[in-house]
Amino acid sequence: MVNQPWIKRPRSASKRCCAAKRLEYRAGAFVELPSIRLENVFVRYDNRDVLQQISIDLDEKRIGIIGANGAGKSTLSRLLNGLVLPTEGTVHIGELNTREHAKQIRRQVGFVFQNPANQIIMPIVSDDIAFGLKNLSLPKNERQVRVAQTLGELNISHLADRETHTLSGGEQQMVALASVLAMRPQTVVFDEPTTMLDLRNRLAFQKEIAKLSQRAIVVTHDLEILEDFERVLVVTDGTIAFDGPPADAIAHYRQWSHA
Amino acid sequence: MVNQPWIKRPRSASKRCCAAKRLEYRAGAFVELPSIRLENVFVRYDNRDVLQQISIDLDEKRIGIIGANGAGKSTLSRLLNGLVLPTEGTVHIGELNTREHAKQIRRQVGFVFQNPANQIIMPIVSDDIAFGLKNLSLPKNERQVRVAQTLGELNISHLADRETHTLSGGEQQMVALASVLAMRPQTVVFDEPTTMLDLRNRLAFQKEIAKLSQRAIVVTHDLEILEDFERVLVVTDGTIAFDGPPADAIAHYRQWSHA
Amino acid sequence: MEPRMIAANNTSYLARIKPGWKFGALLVLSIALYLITNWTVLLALFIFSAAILLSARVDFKQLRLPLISITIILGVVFILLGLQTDWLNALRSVLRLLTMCLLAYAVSLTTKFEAMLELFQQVASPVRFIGGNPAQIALALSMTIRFIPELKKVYTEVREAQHARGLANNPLAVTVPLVIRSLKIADETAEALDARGYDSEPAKRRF
Amino acid sequence: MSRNPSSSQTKNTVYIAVFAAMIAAMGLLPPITLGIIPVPITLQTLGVMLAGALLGPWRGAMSSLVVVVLAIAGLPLLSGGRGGLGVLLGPTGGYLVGWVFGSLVIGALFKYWVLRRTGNAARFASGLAAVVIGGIGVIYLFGVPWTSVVTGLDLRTSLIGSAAFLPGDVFKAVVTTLVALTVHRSYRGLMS
Ligand SMILES: Nc1ncnc2c1ncn2[C@@H]1O[C@H](COP(=O)(O)OP(=O)(O)OP(=O)(O)O)[C@@H](O)[C@H]1O
Ligand SMILES: Nc1ncnc2c1ncn2[C@@H]1O[C@H](COP(=O)(O)OP(=O)(O)OP(=O)(O)O)[C@@H](O)[C@H]1O
Ligand SMILES: O=C(O)CCCC[C@@H]1SC[C@@H]2NC(=O)N[C@@H]21
Ligand SMILES: [Mg+2]
Ligand SMILES: [Mg+2]
Repeated sequence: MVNQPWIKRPRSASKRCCAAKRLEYRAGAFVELPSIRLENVFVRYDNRDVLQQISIDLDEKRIGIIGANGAGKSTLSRLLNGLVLPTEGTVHIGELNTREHAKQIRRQVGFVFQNPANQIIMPIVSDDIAFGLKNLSLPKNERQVRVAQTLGELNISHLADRETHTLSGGEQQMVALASVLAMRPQTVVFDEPTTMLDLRNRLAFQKEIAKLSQRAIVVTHDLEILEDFERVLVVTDGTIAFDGPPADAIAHYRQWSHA
Repeated sequence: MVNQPWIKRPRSASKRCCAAKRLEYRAGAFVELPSIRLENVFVRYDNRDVLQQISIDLDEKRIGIIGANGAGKSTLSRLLNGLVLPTEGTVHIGELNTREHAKQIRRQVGFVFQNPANQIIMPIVSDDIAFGLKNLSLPKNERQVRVAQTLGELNISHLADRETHTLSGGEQQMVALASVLAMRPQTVVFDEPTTMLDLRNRLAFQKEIAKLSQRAIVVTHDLEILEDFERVLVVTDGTIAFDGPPADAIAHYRQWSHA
Repeated sequence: MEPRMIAANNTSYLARIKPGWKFGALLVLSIALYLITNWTVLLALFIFSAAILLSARVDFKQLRLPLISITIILGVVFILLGLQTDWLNALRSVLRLLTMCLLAYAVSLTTKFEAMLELFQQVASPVRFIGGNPAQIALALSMTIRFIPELKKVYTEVREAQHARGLANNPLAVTVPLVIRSLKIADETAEALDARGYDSEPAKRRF
Repeated sequence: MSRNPSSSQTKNTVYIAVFAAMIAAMGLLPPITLGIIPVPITLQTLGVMLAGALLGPWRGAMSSLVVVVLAIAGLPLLSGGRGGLGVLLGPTGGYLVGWVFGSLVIGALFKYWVLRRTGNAARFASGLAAVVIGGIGVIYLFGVPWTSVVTGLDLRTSLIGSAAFLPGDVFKAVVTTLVALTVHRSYRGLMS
């Protein structure tokens, strides 16, 4: 659905690094998404292990992350686009290393946060989405096309000229998503994206995620939206306590929570 | 921490007001709760009806409010302690009118906001809880007793001397609740109290609410926590579209959301 | 780094003197210093102030940074002033400043933060005659302390969110959401104060 | 308007506190050091300018004042974690006094001049002028002579020394103007 022939190939990176996996975009779907690989990752704050010895490959297109408050979910998700660097170990996106290729990784891995107010800059919705595109040094007319296209894909074209801060929480959340998708990342990480949404908007959001051609990695306390995911990780005390299909993962987590 | 004996005492408000129903606080339970009555209430912003002609009596001890984003739930809940005044119509708590007896009503109806961080005003937990008590012009030693008592009731005595900003989301929520309960209100209104909590904390919070001797009115998108409530209102486009037992209300809301 | 009270556990004789007296003495001495031109007297006063600081058993770890900073700035001042006027004059000036700073730190490090605030509130209490409200000042001061870590958190969150758009180093992209969120926090907190029955005197003057 | 207006005084107090906290938080980012001289080139002036431009003269000045008072009272809020009476009596103390009057002047100019202008160019030009007058002119007006009095350096040298701050302050003034005008477009009536 999302049309993106202009996806950046990890160009310059390939110079420094080895044979970066080439990505071909064909008929609306990625033939292949670079896999995300964590090797022996530790994250420590003040000598406390927040994540411990995590080794994992993420290849699926729909991955959920659940777990208790403070378990390390947000930290894990932030590792994936280099917002957090591992204290020990490495995180690779395809051939790129978050430690060395921060800039390219940022373009490949988009991030949508819980509080959309953190992300919204301009008073008018379409200006806000265009703002980030200036950074990609797209020419002005292409920017406009891209903005309109992204809003259309998310079915929020009617918001284009609205004032950002008068939007409801749910609408703001959609605008924040649009501003990230406009950059055409290959992977989008969501950290608790539905906390302020009502049931209807949650269903709509769930549908949007299902339609995304990008890989989606969703951290959430809202277990229902993970139903049709391929894989769900349960994080407990800085380790991955369970890793499998959603129904089993959710059962595991519920059991743990009632204990 | 900062000592402020110069805080203004609320002067004799009771002079202006009529025969407020006397409430006895006995062995942790109120003998009688005054009923909450909305008569023909409209709330308008910029000539737009956010709530339309609402007439309703709230007598139950556990009342839920659900509905879509922007439906008017928060506005409805804010009417109950005078944070929002009706554009037309009246809101009575017992014999008190929110328009005329704002001050007494604030004492009777406590409010816990979605984001506890914005509700905590003082740098240290016990000071924050004492803050509201100063507004009641309780003498200092009584304040201390009341603070300790409230912390004990909620099983968070160990937090008394913590700096508020170092608390986790769940702990902040408990402190916000404590600071409201310390004022011994008869009714506590919650606007989306569990959005940032994990399953375990949500269960714990649910238990706290079940134990409250006060009336609890809870606005939420988290339908599970309403299971053992007595009554649930579904707000749709500024009107009360359904009013009844939780199972039926939730079914109604789900159906509406999927439509 | 979190704001922390500097004079947390000082129990020396200086800590027992009322803050008002310490402040008053500091003020008088500071003015006196500018009237003194004899460099030997100034040197003696400098040694005296160092002795006071030492005798107050202050926590010198806290003084490291400020002292380094002031020493370097005064070094520059000394050289410039020496070249422009004469070296004796430069010495006088530097001695004066050092004395004043040492005494100021002696007061700061032996006065509890709360006591200091209370003194300020007493000093500020006449504002009520021009329509101010001392209680509001007290509340503003404590709320500021409470919100500093909160705003640091907001700043980090905004940086992170913009990082994902490649805008983490764009001043506009970081500052606008920071300000908007601060305003929202303020609105919500004002509402929460209301809900908790906080009752400010009706405003006597418009802000 | 049916929302029960939080007593405007309560609201003002909270605005003052939140912006004071913002100014303070900006000081916790590391100061730049020019060579070996640790001149406090600090982001805090950005906060001071913003407080005036967004909250208006009175509340803006109060925000700055609160920061200065807390710093003098001993909280390590100034760049490099400094605080205590020494910062006021030291060579850069005048700038701190200048903060209060700087945000006052910026606020007054925004309220009575900048926000009444129409057209983007006119707003930007007047906004920048306001921030430069208040945020640089007024602050230096206190800071420069203070340095001179306290150290005994002549005014010219003190003025030349202050030039170290100038490039940063001009940049902050531009950012403040852009941010303030953008936010005023989103949050109308902030100063009414
Ligand atoms: N920058 C930091 N400095 C110190 N400790 C941190 C930092 N970031 C996270 N932590 C700590 O790491 C632990 C894991 O935090 P994280 O935010 O990853 O949890 P989470 O699973 O996302 O929780 P929640 O469900 O509440 O969002 C927590 O104990 C947290 O306090
Ligand atoms: N102060 C205000 N000024 C103008 N419009 C307002 C104001 N407060 C609320 N509204 C509008 O009133 C409507 C109802 O808002 P309200 O916050 O009550 O919704 P809600 O049901 O709580 O939604 P949510 O689930 O998103 O919290 C919304 O359209 C909102 O934009
Ligand atoms: O931290 C202090 O001791 C006082 C800081 C004074 C800094 C002044 S304000 C104007 C000028 N611009 C800066 O960035 N720093 C100085
Ligand atoms: Mg998290
Ligand atoms: Mg709401």
